[in-house]
Amino acid sequence: MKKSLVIVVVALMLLAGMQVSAAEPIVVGAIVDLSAATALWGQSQARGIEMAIEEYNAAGGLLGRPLELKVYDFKMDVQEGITAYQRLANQDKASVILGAPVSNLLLALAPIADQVKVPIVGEPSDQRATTKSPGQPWPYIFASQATCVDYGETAASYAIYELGLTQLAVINNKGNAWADEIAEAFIAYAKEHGATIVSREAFNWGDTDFRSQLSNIQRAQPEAIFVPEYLQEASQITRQAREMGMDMVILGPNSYTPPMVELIGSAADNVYFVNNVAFDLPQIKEFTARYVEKYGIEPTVNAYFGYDNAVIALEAIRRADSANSQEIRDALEKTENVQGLIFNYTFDPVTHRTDEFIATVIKIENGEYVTVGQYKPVKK
Amino acid sequence: MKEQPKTLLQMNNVTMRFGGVVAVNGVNINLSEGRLAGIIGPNGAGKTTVFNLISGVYDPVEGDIRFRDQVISGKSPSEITHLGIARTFQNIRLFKGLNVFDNVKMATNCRTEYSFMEGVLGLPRVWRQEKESAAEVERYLELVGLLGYENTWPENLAYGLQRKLELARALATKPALLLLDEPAAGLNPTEIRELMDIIRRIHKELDMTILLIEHHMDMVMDICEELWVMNFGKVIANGDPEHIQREPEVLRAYLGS
Amino acid sequence: MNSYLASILIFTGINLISVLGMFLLMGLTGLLSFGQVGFMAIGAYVTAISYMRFGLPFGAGLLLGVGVSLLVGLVIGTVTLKLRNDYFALATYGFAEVIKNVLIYFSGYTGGSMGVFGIPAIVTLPMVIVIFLAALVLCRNFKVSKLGRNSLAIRNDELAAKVMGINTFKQKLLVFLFSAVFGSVAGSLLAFSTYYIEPNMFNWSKSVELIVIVFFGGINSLTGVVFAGMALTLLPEILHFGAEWRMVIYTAIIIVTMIYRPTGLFGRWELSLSQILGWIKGRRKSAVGRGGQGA
Amino acid sequence: MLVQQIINGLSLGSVYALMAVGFALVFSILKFSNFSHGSVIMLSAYLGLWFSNRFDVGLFPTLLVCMIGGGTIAVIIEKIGFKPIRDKNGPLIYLFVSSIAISMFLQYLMTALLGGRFFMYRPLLKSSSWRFAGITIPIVNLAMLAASIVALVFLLYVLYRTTIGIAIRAAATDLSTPNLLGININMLISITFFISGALAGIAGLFLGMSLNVYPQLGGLVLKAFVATVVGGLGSLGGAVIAAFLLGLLETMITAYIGGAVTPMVSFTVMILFLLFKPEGVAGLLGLSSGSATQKL
Repeated sequence: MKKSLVIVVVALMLLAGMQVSAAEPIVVGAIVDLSAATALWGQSQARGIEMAIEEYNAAGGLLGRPLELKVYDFKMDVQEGITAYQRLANQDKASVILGAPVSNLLLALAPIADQVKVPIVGEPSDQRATTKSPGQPWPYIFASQATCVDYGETAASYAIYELGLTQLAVINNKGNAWADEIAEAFIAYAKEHGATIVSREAFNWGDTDFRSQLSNIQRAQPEAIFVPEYLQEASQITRQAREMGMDMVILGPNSYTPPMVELIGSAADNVYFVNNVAFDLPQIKEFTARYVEKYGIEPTVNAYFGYDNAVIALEAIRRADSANSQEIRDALEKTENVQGLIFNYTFDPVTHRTDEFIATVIKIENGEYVTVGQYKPVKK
Repeated sequence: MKEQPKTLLQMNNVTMRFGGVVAVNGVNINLSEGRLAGIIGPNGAGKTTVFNLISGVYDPVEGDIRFRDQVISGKSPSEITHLGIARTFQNIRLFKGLNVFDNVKMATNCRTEYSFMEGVLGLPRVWRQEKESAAEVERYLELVGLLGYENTWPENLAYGLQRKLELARALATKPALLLLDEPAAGLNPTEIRELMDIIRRIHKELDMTILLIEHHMDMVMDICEELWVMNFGKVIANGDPEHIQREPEVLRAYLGS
Repeated sequence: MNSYLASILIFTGINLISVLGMFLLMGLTGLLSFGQVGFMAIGAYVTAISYMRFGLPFGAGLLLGVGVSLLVGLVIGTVTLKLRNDYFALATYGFAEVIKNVLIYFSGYTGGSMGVFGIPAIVTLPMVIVIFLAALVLCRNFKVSKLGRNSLAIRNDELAAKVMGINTFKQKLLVFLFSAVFGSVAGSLLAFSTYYIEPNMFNWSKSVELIVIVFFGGINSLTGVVFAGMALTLLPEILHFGAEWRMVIYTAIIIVTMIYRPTGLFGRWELSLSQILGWIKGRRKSAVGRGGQGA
Repeated sequence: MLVQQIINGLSLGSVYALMAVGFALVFSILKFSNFSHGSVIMLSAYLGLWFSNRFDVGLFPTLLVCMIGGGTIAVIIEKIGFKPIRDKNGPLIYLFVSSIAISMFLQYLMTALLGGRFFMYRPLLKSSSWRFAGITIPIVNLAMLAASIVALVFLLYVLYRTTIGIAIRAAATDLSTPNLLGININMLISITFFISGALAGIAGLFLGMSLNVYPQLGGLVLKAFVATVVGGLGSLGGAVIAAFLLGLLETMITAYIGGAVTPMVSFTVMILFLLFKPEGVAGLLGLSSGSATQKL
């Protein structure tokens, strides 16, 4: 007992000594959900970030300094997210902050970041998180992902122009901003492009049974149902629809990524969804394999986002040649041709997002994810 | 005894039923002001129900109850308390979250005049009235012999003291009519004698009309000026104690013959 | 001041204001309510919308929010407080859900699920502290006056309270409205310190957090509730080292405390001004408030 | 269409009912809303998932394991989370708060342990629904309907025809009565929690089979709370019927008015109902034992 205690103490002292001797690390912060309903995404994202940081550290860090990652859980609570951001900026002196797989936190953080002046790289699909007013971005917020509008329009365009489906139904949680924004974009695009929304159904947070809405949809006889929903709801809607004999095409956003098929099996067949990335890309396959080996579990798409956000931020540090938040921010704005897993990122300085969204449409067939190809919505 | 005493409480043909059970059946009671009176009768005779009817816990199915010529049946318990009727409970119902002092003080609340807003703002009137109440509480505690127990929690009091506390609490509403539901239940002979003295003092010093339910016959016969005897929900006799003791109906009810 | 510390203190203060109202309603009066978060939502939305859309100053918007909360509270209270207490609990839960639903549904005014965005930073730490202290004084006055005694009497034995002359319905309604004011004010402050509000911020789990704080501190002790509010808002910050185990440790601490102190951490103990003065003067007064240390 | 919606309503009601029986049982005896019931459902779902996968067994062995497991978990929760409070004579409401804290704890625990992952049962039933004449009947929900009715009948039998049941009912009016009858009150409460937990186990298995298995699965217990309160006076029959009515109400609002307003309309209907029928569903159907409106 005593011996092991001595060993531990010595080891701790050695560690402490090493830290002092090494150069002061550059602190990278991350805010994710590790304990609430989206913990699955948050954890995946945190690990993706961790893998990026480890890669850079293995290559000697940046500016001759090691990188230190600080991950804070915010349990989907905006108040906690704000204190986490403040803590990272003020207490931990983070140079740049990554994260939040959901938009609402970044909507709250945008004006705060304006004062605190530590940039955030996340993937809010709500455009308001990066755009203060048309033509004016929030200076400290950057997004690696496309907007809800992009997702909605791409799905609608694909249904109309590629699948030739014009009788469409939409079901989503009216309380889920992300889902509702995608749904509205889908509907607007579909109407503009000559399709008909034959049924528009809504449900609420916490609902698990969608048969009543699905019965209404069934009666309207759509050719496809659009389900822009989180994993749990999307899986239930799809499964219950199939149970009711609704074999039509189901369209969705990237929540149909794994583990969807694992959960609902053959019910997921005949689903087309809009994703950011093709799973059969070599870099994705390689990364996924490393992830599985390291953590013993399949990643969700959030791991790729996390990794890419980290790469974008770290490359900005490299370009800025400084750990100063202000200079990193300026460098982030000039992000150009930064190769991540998903994209080759170039930020538009006006929107603080990728300048172009190229979606990958994936079809689920016999329980397999089949990449149909890259797709850009038809614009009128 | 005064000449032509005024009627304080009047129950006219009051009936109360629970489901199919008639608990009180056409009861008539006329209680004069200034009396110290009692209701006696075997268990289940409907005595406590009469109290519950007077204090507004139940509304009678038939008949009416008047207090100072005003109909009170149908009014809520708190309204009736405001009109000047207070009571104690057979199974002691003290407020466990309040200490002895506050148990009595809360009963003065119904007479304090400050409003909710004044209360939360803590305006001077609040403190003045709180002070007055506190002084009153001391008096009542002194009267029942609970001085020195102010900061005790009621559940930590001996049983006899809890009974006294209930009494003090009822007094603190400053009633004209005090209803005591078995005040001597569970007390030992010494405590009963003490209680009788207290009740007499209240009757005389505070000039209160008192109606009590009691099983201790010695006590009832000793202190009550007038009695009603109930059996099976009905009043079977009424009169002064000497008269009641001779009433054959009463003897039958008690001997169960 | 460090803006991290400031934001923690602001949120602690806002939570405490809301919790104080719940303490009066659930602690002293014994009415189980899941509705506080609904009044927070009303306060937040009314203040934010009246500021953003109609240019009403923050203070006026806050008062308007209080007005709307009182109106809504009056309807719910009048309808349900005469019924059994568990109907009141159900009604308040329903009320909070309905408010959320209304905010989502009438999106033309509220922004629906997208919420209200870009609310300016008007709330400052001194403002929160002043309002909190004012709320604390009101609560203390409530507790030591007849209002507090009435509430405790109702909680213990509603019928006996009635017989002692308390209009229990009126008292319950007033306390409910009073606590709604606290919730509404807290909501207004919240909106202007998170800069963004959405309906889902005001959900059931938020109510539950507030309920736990009230009972953690003790249903009889204002001091306990204030302490619990501070401790339980700060604890998650301290526990960040636990990463994904953070909330597990947090809830475990709550459960263990409740098992060991089933009347709340502070029982009936209250800190009084004279005691504080006593300590300052260095007198060795025994630290026992009126009533002593509760079991 | 109407027929299908009625079936939808009953199938949703069966989910609520199965949760409500166990919830109402504890509510009727200990007089508090036991929100940890949801956690027992959630943990049982994980237990059944693990068991059916690990040992590759069918529905009935899994059901048995879920019932025993759920019952055991509920008893453990009672011993750890409620008994100490009862022993120290803590206010009743602390049991309720403790149950909330426990359910939060278990939800966070499972999230931390499994990283918020979602799981699915392998198919324990040959098919998941019956379809004929354009009507779909989900089989798992049918099983839930059967289970809640069987559970209700069984409980009513136990409560009204057995010694232990009479003791439990006596405890429901006054917790000290069974002591007078020479029955150990702690034993009685343990039995009550075991039965309630076993019902949660059934609910856990069926919910896990029809939804997915995830840490927030127990959140549905709020509907059981609603059904139990609307049911009235802790009446088991009232709670079950209220659960079905709630399911039908929500379904009909969603079908004919729109899912976006379901919470608004359903809560308004419920409050109006309670205003006019203050005894709840139990009073409506004469299920209550007729306790007086004023108690002394």
